[in-house]
Parts: sequence; C-alpha cells; structure tokens
Amino acid sequence: MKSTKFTPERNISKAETDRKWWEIGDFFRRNSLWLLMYCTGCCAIELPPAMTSAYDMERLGMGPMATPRQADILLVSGYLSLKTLRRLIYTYEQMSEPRYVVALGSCPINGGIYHDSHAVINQLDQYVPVDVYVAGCMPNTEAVMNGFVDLMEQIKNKSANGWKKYHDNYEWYRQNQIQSLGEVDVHDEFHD
Amino acid sequence: MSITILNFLIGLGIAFFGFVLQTSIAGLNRKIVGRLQKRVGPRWYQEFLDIFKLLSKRATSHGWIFDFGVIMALGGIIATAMFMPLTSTFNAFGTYDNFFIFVYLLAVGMLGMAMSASGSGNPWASIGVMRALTTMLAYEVPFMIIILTIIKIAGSSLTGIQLYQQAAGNNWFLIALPLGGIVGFISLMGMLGKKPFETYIAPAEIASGPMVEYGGKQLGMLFIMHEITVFIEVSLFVHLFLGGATNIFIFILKYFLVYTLANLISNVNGRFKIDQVVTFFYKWPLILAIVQAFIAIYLGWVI
Amino acid sequence: MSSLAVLLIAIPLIAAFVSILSKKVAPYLLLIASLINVILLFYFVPDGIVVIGGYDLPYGINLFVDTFSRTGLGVVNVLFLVIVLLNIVEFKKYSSVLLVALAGLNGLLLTGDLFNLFVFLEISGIAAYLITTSNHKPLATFRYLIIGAVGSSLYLFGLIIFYGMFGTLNLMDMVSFIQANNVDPSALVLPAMLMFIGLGVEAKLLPFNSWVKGVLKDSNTLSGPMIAAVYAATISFVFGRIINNLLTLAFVGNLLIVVLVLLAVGIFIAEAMAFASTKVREILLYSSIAQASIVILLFVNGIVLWAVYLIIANALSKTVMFLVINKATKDHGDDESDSLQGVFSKNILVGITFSVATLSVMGLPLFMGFVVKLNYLTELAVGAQWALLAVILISSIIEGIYFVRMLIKLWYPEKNEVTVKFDLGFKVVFVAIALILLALGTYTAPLNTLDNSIDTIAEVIDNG
Amino acid sequence: MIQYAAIILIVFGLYGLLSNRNIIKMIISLNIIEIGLNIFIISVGFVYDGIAPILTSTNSSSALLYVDPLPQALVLTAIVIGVGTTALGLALAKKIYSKYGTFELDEMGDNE
Amino acid sequence: MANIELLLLFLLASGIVSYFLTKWKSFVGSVFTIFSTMFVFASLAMYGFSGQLDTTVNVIPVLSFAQTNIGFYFAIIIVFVYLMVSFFHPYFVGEYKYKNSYNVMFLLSLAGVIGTFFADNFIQLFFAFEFIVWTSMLLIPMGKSKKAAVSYYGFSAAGSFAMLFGILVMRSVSGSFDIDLGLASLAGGQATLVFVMFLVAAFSKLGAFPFHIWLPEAHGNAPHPFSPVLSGALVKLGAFVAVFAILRIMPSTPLIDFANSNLPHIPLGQYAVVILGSLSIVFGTLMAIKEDDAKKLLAYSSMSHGGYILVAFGIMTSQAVAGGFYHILAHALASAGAFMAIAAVAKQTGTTKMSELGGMIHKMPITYIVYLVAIISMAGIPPMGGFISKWLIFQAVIDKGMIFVAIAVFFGSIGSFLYVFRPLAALFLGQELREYKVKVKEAPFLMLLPMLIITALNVYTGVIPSAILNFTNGMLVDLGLAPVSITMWDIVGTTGTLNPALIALVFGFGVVIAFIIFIVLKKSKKVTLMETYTAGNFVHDEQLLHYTKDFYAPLERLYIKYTTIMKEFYETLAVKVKEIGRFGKYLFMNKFIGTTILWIIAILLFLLVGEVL
Repeated sequence: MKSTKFTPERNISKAETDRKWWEIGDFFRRNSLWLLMYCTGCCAIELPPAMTSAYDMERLGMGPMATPRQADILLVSGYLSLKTLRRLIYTYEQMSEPRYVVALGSCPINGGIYHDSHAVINQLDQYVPVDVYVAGCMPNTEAVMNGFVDLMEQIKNKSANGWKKYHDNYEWYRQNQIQSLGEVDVHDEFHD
Repeated sequence: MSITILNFLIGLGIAFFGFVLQTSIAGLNRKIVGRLQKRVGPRWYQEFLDIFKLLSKRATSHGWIFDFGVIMALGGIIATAMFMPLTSTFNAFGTYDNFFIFVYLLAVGMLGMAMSASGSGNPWASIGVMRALTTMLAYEVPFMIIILTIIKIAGSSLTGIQLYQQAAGNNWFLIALPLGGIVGFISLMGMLGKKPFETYIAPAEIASGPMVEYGGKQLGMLFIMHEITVFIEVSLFVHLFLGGATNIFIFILKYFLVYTLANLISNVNGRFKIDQVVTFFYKWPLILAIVQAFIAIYLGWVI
Repeated sequence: MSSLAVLLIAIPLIAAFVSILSKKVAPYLLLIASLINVILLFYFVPDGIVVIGGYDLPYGINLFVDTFSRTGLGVVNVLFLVIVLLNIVEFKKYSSVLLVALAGLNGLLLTGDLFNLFVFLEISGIAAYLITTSNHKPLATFRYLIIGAVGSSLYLFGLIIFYGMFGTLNLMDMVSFIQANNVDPSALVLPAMLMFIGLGVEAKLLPFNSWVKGVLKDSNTLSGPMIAAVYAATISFVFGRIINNLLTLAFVGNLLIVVLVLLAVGIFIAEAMAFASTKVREILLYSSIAQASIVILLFVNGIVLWAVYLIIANALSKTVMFLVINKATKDHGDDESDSLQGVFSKNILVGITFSVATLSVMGLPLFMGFVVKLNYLTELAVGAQWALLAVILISSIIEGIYFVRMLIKLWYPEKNEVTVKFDLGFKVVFVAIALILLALGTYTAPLNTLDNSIDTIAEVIDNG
Repeated sequence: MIQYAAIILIVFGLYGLLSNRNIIKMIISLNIIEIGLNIFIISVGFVYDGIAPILTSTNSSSALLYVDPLPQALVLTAIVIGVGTTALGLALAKKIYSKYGTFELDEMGDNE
Repeated sequence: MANIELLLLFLLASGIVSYFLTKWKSFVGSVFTIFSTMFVFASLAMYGFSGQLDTTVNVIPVLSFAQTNIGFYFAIIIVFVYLMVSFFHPYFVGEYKYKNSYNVMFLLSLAGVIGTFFADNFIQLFFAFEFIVWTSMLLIPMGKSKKAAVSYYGFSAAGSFAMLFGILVMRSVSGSFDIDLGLASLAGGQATLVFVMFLVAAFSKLGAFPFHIWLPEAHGNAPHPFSPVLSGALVKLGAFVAVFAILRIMPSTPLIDFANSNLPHIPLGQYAVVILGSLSIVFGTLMAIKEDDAKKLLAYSSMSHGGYILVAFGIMTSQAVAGGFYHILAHALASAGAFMAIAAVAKQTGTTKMSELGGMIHKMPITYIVYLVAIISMAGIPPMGGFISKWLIFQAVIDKGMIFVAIAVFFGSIGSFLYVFRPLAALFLGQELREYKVKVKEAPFLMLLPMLIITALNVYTGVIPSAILNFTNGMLVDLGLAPVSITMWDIVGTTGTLNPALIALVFGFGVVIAFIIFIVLKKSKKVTLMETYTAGNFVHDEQLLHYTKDFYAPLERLYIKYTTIMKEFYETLAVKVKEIGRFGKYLFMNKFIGTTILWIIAILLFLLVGEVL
C-alpha cells in the first residue's frame, strides 16, 4: 500500500547539495582570506603598505596569520632557494584545505635574476601548484592587491583549484620535488 | 523554581545572542580601530565571515583529545553563557546565576581548550597555555577581592547584584567602589586578553600560543568559544559594576561601551612580558583591591 | 627459709672462689650458679628482711626482699642467665668474673645497708671493669675504672657524712630517723648530692659518664648487653631505691630544681648526641644514657612503678639491640650505620625482633615501651611537671628520628649486602624478648596488677 | 680538724686526676683520694678523749666514752676494696703499657 | 552487626594470614588483602550509616569504642580509600623488597585508622594514632627514598607528641581521658595550651604550613600504591585532630574582641588558624607549581587543600565547617584518583618525573580520564565534588569578609589550575615519547576498576551532594552548629543558592550542543603528533617538541629563591641539634678523664656556693 504521507521529491542529488554548500563556503572563503607570509625574498617589502592604511588589506577581510594551520593563502614573496623550498613544501602540506598559493615577483615564475643560480629554483609551479602569480621585480603594491582580488575572483569561479591539482598530480609534484631536492623530508638536521 | 526544557532553550538563546552580539561588536570594533589607524577597516560582519569560513574548511586533527578538548571548551562556555542574565529581569535559570558558576564553569572551557592545545603536541601551544594560566593567576586574585566586596554587599546572584545597584539610593558599583571599578576594569582587560596582557596569544612571539595547531572547524569552534567568553566577561563587568541593565538596549549599549573602551585602550599599548603581567597585577591592582575591600567592608564606606 | 635470699649472693660468690681453682669447671659453675639463682629467686626466696649474723636491725647487715628488689632480681638474673648462655662458649675465661659480677649485682639489689651497698658497688664494679677488658680496649677500661672508683668514692663520702649526721648505715633506720626528727633538708644537700653523683657515675647520668662511650662503643656480645642492660638495670634499681627513700628527703626546693635540670639537660643532650652519631653502637649507647636519665628522673619525681617498668623495658630492648649489633659488628668488622646497611635483608627474623625492640624504646604502640611511656608521662602530668614532660617529648622526637633513620638503613641494602649469621640461640632469645615486649605492650594486665604491690615499697621500708 | 686534712687530701687527689696525664700517677691520685676518704671515715668515728671500743675488765661500763668502732670497720673494708681497685688499675696499666709502650696518655695517640 | 573490636581483631588476624599468603604468592596475598579490606569497608558501610555499629562486645578489656558521626564520616572515607588502593596491590606488591610485610603493614595501619576514629578516649586515640604512624612509616621506604620515612616520622611524632601533651594537660584538668569529658572541662589558659598543642598535631598530620616538609618527601617517595593512602586518607587524620582543636577546643579559649563592631568577632586563635591555613594554601600552591615530580606536585596540592580545610574549620560558621567536611571527602576522592592514575602510569613507565614522560593519553586513555576528573575536582571546577566544598568555603570567607584569607583562598583556587594542569599537559598530553610508544599499555582491569569507581564518585559528589551534606549536617549538629540548609537539589548559602545538578545538566547540555556542531561539520584529517607547526623545520625527535621542563619557568623565576626557606629552616634545626650533640660529645664524652672529674667538681662547687650564699 502506498503511503499517503507527503514525501517531497528528493530530486536534489548529494553532489548537488555538496556543490551548493561549497558555493556558500566559497563566499565565506573569498571574503576572509588569511595569509601565511613566506617572506623569503625582497617582494615582502610590498606587504606592509598592503596591510597598513595605504591599501588596507583588512577591508577585504584579509589578514596575516601566525601558522599554516590557520591560513588560507601561502604567500611566497620572492625567490626560493632549495633549502627554503623544502620548508615551503612542508608548510604547504600542513595547511588546511582548501588552500591557495600566491607567488609574488618574477623569481617564482622563472627564477628572475637568480635564474642561473644553482641554489635557487626557477619555477615554483613544478613543486607546488600556484593559483596566482603577481609578476614584477618587484611588483608594486597595487599589483599585489590586484593579485589577491584575482584570487577572490578565481575562488568565485571555482578556478582556484591548485590544492586539488596537488592532490590529483601528487606523484608528479613529488617526483619534481625529489628530483630537485633529493629528499624532501630531510632528517632532523640540527639534532642528531 | 522548577527547571523545564524552556529554561534550557532560553539559556541557549542567551548564549546564541551573546555570540551574535559579541561577534558583531567585535567586527564593529575592528572597523573602529581601522578608522583610528586611518584605514577603511573590515566589514562589520567580518568576524562572522571568518568564523564561518573556518567552519567550512577541512581541518587537521591530532587525535581524540584534540577534538574532545574543543568540544569541552565550547560546551563549557555555552553552558556558562546559558546562566548569564541579560537584564535584571531576563535570565534563564532565575536565582541560580551565582557568580561562582561563571568563574568556575568558565574554567571548564578554559581547561578544555588548554587540554586540547596541549594534546596537539606543539610546544608553542603548551607555552601559550602556560602563559594563559599564569595570566589567569595574575588577574583573577585582585578581581576576586573586588568581587568579594560586592558579594558581601549585594549577594552573589548576578541578578541580585543588578537589582541592588538599580535600587533607589544605591549607586553603580563603579561609583560606589571607585577603586574596585578600576581594578575590575584592569582585570577585565586581562581576562579579555587585550593588549598589555595579551602575552598568551602573542602571534609574533609564540605563533598565537594555544591556537597554533588549530585550523578549520576546531579553530572556528574556538573562535565561537572566544566570542562567547568575551560576552560572558564583558557582561559580568556590566552587571557587576555598571548596574546591569533594565532592558536589552541598555545592556547592549553598556556592553558596547565597555568592550570598545577596553579595545581602544589595548590598541595604544604594547605587550607585557609574562612575569611583568604577574608582577603588575600583584602590585597596584591588588593593593587597590585590598584598600577598596578594607574601606568597604571594615569601614563601611560605600558611596 | 626466709634467709634463702642470702644464697643469691653466696652461691655465685662461693662458686667464684671455687671456679678459680679449675678453669674447666668454671663455665659450668657459672651456668649452674646463675640457673640456681633464677630458680631460687622464682620458687624459694620469700619476701621479707634477712638479718645477717644475728645482729639487730639497725646494726647488722640486712638484705631485704620485697617486690621492688624481687622485680629487679628477676630481670637481672634472667637477663644475666640469658646473656651468659649466649656467650659461655666464647668467653669461657670470664666465668669467674661473671660469677663475682652476679654476686655483686644481687648484693646491690638486695642489701639494705648503705655501706654494704658500697661494697657491692665496688665488687660489681671491679667485675664490670674486668668484663670490659673483653673489648681489648685497656685504655677505655682504665678510664672506666678511674671514673668508677671516683664515683664510688664520692658515694662513700656522702654516705659517711650521712653516718656522721645520723649514726646509722641502715637505709630504713636512717630514713625513719630523718623523718622522725624533721631534719632540715638543706643539711642533707652535700651528702645527698655526693651520693647522687657517685651513683650517677655508675648509672650513666650525663655529665659523669664519659666512660660509657669508650666501654660500649667497642663492646662485644658479652660486655655490651652486660653493661648496657644488666648493669644499667641493676644500678637503676639501686639508685631508684636510694633516691626514693633517702635522697628525696634532700631533694626539695632549689636542689630538686638543680637535679631535675641536670637530668632534663642530660636527656636532651644525650638524644642530641645520639642524633649526631653515625655508628650504630654509639647511637644505642647514647640512647641508653638518655633512657637512664629518664629513669632517674622518674625516680626523683616519685614515679616508682613506671620507672621500674621502664628499666625492664629498656633492659630487654637493649639486650636485643646490643646483641644484634655486636654480633653484626663482629662478623662485619664495622659498626658505621652506612656500612651495616641491609644487614637485616637476609635476617628477617632478627630484623623484626630488633625493630620491635627499637620501636619499644621509641615508645610506639603495641610494644611495652608505649605503655610504659604513656603511663609515666601521665604520672608526670599528674605531678604537673610540664617542663619535664616537654623535654622528654621533644627528646623523644629526636630519638624517634635517629632510630628510624638507623632502622631504615639496617633494613635496606645500598650496594653490597652485609651477611651476618645469627646462631639459633640468639634467635630464640631475640624472639622471646620481642614476644615479651609485644605481650606486655598489648596485654597490660600484669603491669597493672603489679601496680599495687610496687607502690608499697616505701611502706615496707618505712615499717621495717 | 683532721676532717679538713682529709678533705684536703681528697682535693689533692682530685687535682692529681685533673692535672696528670700519666697512668701510674692517676692511679696514685686515686689512692690519695681513697686515703683521704679513709681518714675522713675514721675522723667521723673519732671521739675526743674516747677510748678504744673494746670491752675489757677495766672498761666494761657503757657510760664510758668510746670511739665509734663502726667507721674503723668500714675503713678496713674500704682499704681492701681500694687495694683491689688499685691492683686492677695497675694490671690495666701494664696492659696499656704493653700495648702502647708508654704510660703517658698524651703519647698514645687517638686510636684506642 | 559489625563490631569495631572484632573488626580490629579481624584485621590483625588477616594481617598475619596475608603475611604468609604473600610469602607464598604475592598475588594471592594481595587479593586476600583486597578481600579483607572489602570486608571491613562493607561491614562499616552496611551498619555505620544507620549508626548501628556495635561497640559493646568487649574482647579486649581495656579498649572501648564509640561511634560518632564525625568519626564515622572520616572512617568511611579513609577505609574507602584503603579499599580502592588495595586493588593495586596485586600488581605492585610483588616488586617490593619486603612484600610480605607490605600487606601486613597496610592492614595494620587500617586497623589503626579504625581504632582512631571509633576511639572514645584520648589514650586509645593516641594509641591508634601512633600505631598508624609506625605502620605507615615502615611502608614508605619501600618506595624510592629511604630518607622520606625519617621526615615523615619526625613530623608525625612531633604532632602526636604535641597532641599527647595536650591530652595530658586536659587530663590534669578533667581527671579522665574521656574525650567529651576532657573537652568539656577546658577553660582559660589551659584551653589555649591544649588548643595550641592539638593544633600542632593537626598541622603536622595535615602537612599544613610550618610542618609541610614531610608531605612531598613522603608522598613523593612512598610506594606508588601507598601515596594515595597517605594523601587521600592518612593526611585526613590531621583534619580529624583539627576538628578537636578548632571546633571543640577553640571555642573555650579566651576571646579577643575588637572595639570596632565592624571587625569580625573571632578568637585570636581562630585568626591564627585561618592565617596559617591561608599560608598553607599559598605555599602549597607555589611549591606545587614549581615541582617536577608528579607525586610531589600532588603532595604539595594536598598541603594546599589541607589549608582549605583549616581555613574552613577556622572560620567556624556552619557553612564553612560543612564546606570543610565536604572538602575532606572531595579531596580524598580527588587526590586518591589522581595519585592512583599517576601510580598506574608509573607502573607502566617506571617514573613519575614529568620531564621524562609524555603522551601517555594515547596508550592509557582511561587513566587519563580518571586523572582529568580528579584534577577537575581538585581545582574546584564544576561539576565535581571539589566545587561544592570550595563554593561553601568561599561563601563563608566572603560572609566573614576576610580579605587576606580571601586572597589566599582565591590564589590557591586559581593556582590549582596551574599545577593540576602541569601533569595533564606534560605527562598525559604532549608528544608521545619514543621510549613509551611500544611497551606502554593501558593499566589492567583490576587497577582501572577502583579508579573508575572513584571517578564516578567524584562526579556524584559534584552533582548530587545532598545526601552527603545531610550527613555532614548531622555532624554539624553534633558540634553545636546550625545545619546548612539544603534541599534535594539546592544548597542555600548566605549569599546565594547553588544547584549543582543544574550546573552539571547545563554543562552536559552545552557539551551536547558543541558536539552537534562538531559532528555536523566536515570531518577533519588525522595527522600524527609530530606533524605540527615547526616554522618549517624538520624535527624528528619527540623530546624536542615536548614542552615539559620548567613548565612555569617565568612564574617560578619570581619566587624561586624563597622556596627553600622552610626546608632550610628544618635542615638548620637538624644541624643545630646535631651540633648540640657534637658539642655535648666534646664536653662530656671526650677521652680525658679530667673532664668528668671537672664536671663533678663543678657541680659540687655550684651546689656548695649556692648553699653558702
């Protein structure tokens, strides 16, 4: 016997619900982007004006955070030597998902002025997925801010998928990392 | 009085109201501070965005105690907030709003958070907890001496204390016990972890202390917990020293003023070292508190 | 039959003379004599006064057997027998000396004549010097001899002054004379004090007892318990009799205060000295000094009954303790408490008995020491002697601390275990004494029944 | 009067014990004390103009003034005991001498 | 009917039996000990609550007993702790050097406990008291330190001898050893003397301020299963004496009245007690904060809690006294629980030093929960028993308006968060150290059982205190105080009403809400403990990421140089006594014959001169 009780049609699939929730989440995420600044290079000098009254990053809901666990954006500001790359990868893996990478300056793109250095990597892309590059040597503050706004746009368009890419192509990234670094997760250097 | 499920729902409502109120006011305050610093400042609801964003992220967990501590922290704080009277006539559990419940039930939340933080296995977290507890040891004693004076005068029910101050002929305790008011406010700064006493967060020093390992929903829950804690602490000050409130608007007004004042003061201060916090609180606030208590209890001079 | 008490002195004395003739027979004579003494004492000797030589009382030598001296005799003879039994094999050549000692000790306890007492003091004293020669420390023995001789000379001096004043040497006679004539106590100060010091030397009271250290710290299983338990008990009994009857007449007013202060300071300093010592035997000997002072203090305060029990308890405990430690030292060669660590970990039974003895001395419950201590403290409180009570209690704390320290060291081995082998005989004695201490500590009825009879000593003496 | 002499002797003896570090001399001092004591004992029994306490045919009345006989008896005993003590002391002195090779306490060192 | 005397005899007999059983097999002997203790507890609990314990059977003629509410309250708490601890014996006793006597001494000291609390005269009380002292004293050196027993005995003896002095003074007044008669007869200066003496006894047993040195020594170094007994049970003997001293003797001491009517009217002695209690709180707290050994830390916390009990008794209002009594129960449960948890950890790891431990929670979660609940109660946080008692004490302190006491009380209360958190963080939480990863496992069931029972009771006492408060009300009436007004759920204080069950319920409600929030959100990713934020450094050594040493270093720096004052005082005292002894040896015991002669002459001259003048 068919139930006379009213049952709404369950036409919304689980994937659909998830997507809806994801979009709501995206709204919050793009309006509250917390930075973990990996201030390795000279581009970091552009961040103070971005944060203080001149450009006031906080009006976009952005702000600096102390640890990778809390942060959404890994901000790579400048060149990366092999020694720091290792730590960058470690830090990136510690961040909670979804996580984004913003790279400042030309060094992470192609090595910049350090392109022929044996100790500096040329393409950050090879090791961790980068969502937004801000070119320039160094990029001025407007460019930096613009980069962030671009990231927000990407999140809105669901194209800021670097962290998913990292998952999907983990083997590839890992291979690149190992190729350059030997071993990524080095043994305790200072105490043994 | 008999306790029904309704009381619980009212209590939960108060906790939720407290959360919303404090989160909004915190956002407003960020805006105000931004303006002070010649910035635009964030949107007033930025704090909500932050919290919900955190809740939406995928967090990492360091084991069951890491999660359990967070639950215990939030649960303890919600429970504490449920006892908080909003005005002198509106609260969830009638005369059971004993002052000590707030101090000690608050401690459950703190303990949960400390436990969870230490459970993360990060030394910064332990250091942060150590600093938080040490700060607590510092501000709590002068505060409690003043509270002793107030309770001696007006009883230990928060509603009772409000009604006492609202009764004709009685002043607010801020005026009646002026030294006590000062001490209370300084202690409030310590409780809120505002700037001179913000030693246990110290993001640049110990990587935000107890929070170092949190991200995602745990951090979000801790943020909620923090907002409700602030709500409890500021409300306590309002009820204890500012005569409480007869209706909700006065409460919000007083609340806003107290919180904003504390925030403004904190924004022009640097940070104490942890032992400086202790020596500071055990010097002037404690002396003032003792003097105030002596004046009020033994000499009977209550304005 | 009533004159059987004479035999207690005569038998060992005769045996002593006989024993000189044959070295071989001597040990057996010793055993037989001391055994006969014990049997005589417990089965045949009746209470009463024995007049020797048929002289009337104030003039002749007399022995009296009352509950007090009977108690003393019982303790001394039994302990003597026990100690002799344990040591007879090793110290054969001391048999004659021991017989003389027994005669002297019994004489001390029995005699009612003050000069006779001096004679026995010297006899037992000479025997004691000879016993201590078994330590092979002639210098210490020499010191004991000189000081002991000076002490007994002082006693004699005091006695003669008494004689000069009252014309009698009989204790009862003298006491009744003094009481009858209401002699001014201040006239008695000098002789009383001379006697007190003289006997104090023998009884190990504090400023007069430098001989104790030399004698006891190198003692062996014979001389240790003999001097620390048997001799100490005897002298305490004798001292008690004299104090309680004669000297209390002089100990009034300032002199009483002086004596009490002397004793109280003695107790405290003795405990402090024990506290400062690390050698086990030194600890024991200083503690026995303190206990002796307490005994005399009680006698001075007129608490006879519990003083007697304290003497008994101490004699029993000290016998065990000195036997154990001297045996251990003999086997191990050193009596530093650090080097004796863990001596009991293999000898559990001996350890337990030693601990029982120690706990009893400390006055902890379940053992005889507790009952005694509690009662004498109560009596002191009844006499409102609060300062003395405080001194004794404070000293007890110090005493407890060093005893606990020592016990723990002896029980718990540090590095290398000390192995000491105790003979069966020793063990039997230890267990017996421990059981006595335990029994009297838990079942106090015998102590309470004796109560009445001992309290009447003064009457016996007074009534003649 | 003689009592004072006796006490002076005793004090001499005590002084000797205090000041001497020689074993033989100490024994002698002890003897001096004993002698003093003995004289003192005798003196106690002494009665001026008294006669020997012996009942004879001439002296048979109890009304006569006798010297107290008891102290004399005591002194006899005391002397005997004193001799015994001295003998033992000397025996010990011999033993000490054979062990340390000296009678001087100061020269024996700390080890006993 | 349970007869006290038969119980005592039973314990003595089972002590002897357990000796041989333990000698045969330590496990069997220990199990026998459990059952003996259980029998005693069961018979006390079965008849005691209705006051039906039989005291008339007189097998041993000199002993006589009486059941009082107060005595029974203490007895049942302490026997309960004994019972709980005895469950640990099968796992511990076998390791000890004198395992046979361990069980014997344990049972004998239990007999002493029963003798103490059901004694009807002071002599028996003192007897049992001393009996406990030596039986427990012999247990202590089986642990780590041999010296601990010495200081335990020293302070205990000082206390019990002081009490004996007081008893004797009392006897000289009343002429009998009867407790009620003796206490009733006191007045004036004698009362003050007896009061001071009993107070010394109470303080030294309770390990309160001037006499606290033995507490960490003994508790810290005692065998692991005996520390809970010492802290949870035997220390409470001091509280029992304090009841006599403060609540029964002090009222008859002379009163000090102040002219100003606003000032509190209390006898000076009372203020002294309260101040000393406060000092204990502060000292105990500060010392506990800087302690590294978990057991010593808990020992100092016992000292601080002893201070609370003293403050509570010292205030002497019915609320305070009820708080004090309740605190005795709450602290007994809490400290027994905490010590047992530490013992369980020590059993697995072999150390109680917090700087050597870490991450035990991952292997011993139940032990962790036990410890957590215990410390929550210890810190006085709802919904555990400690909160109720502290609340009552706070009410009383505030009611009396004692500012300086309040400082101590609140300081101790907040400070207790600090020190109880220390083992929690360093021992249970934090990094899981490598050396404990493999071999450590959860404690066996027989050990968990008593811990869980205690945990349940910790919660019970914090949620539904009315039954216990009803009982303590009976005790208050015995003491001549008005009962605290309680209903089924409420405790009515002078300044407010407390409903512990409601707090617990709301707390539970809050946790449920939080749990719902937690569970609906996205599941989090599990990572290992080593994967923490290290500023990008690769650290592979757990020890480096484990913050345990000098946990409260910045705070300790402020007072570290004052922490050894009391210890130095007692050490100096011991040295002085030793010096007196050495001086005495120098004066009296040297090898010169002359000195003795000189002393004789000097004393004679002194007397003669005194006689002539």
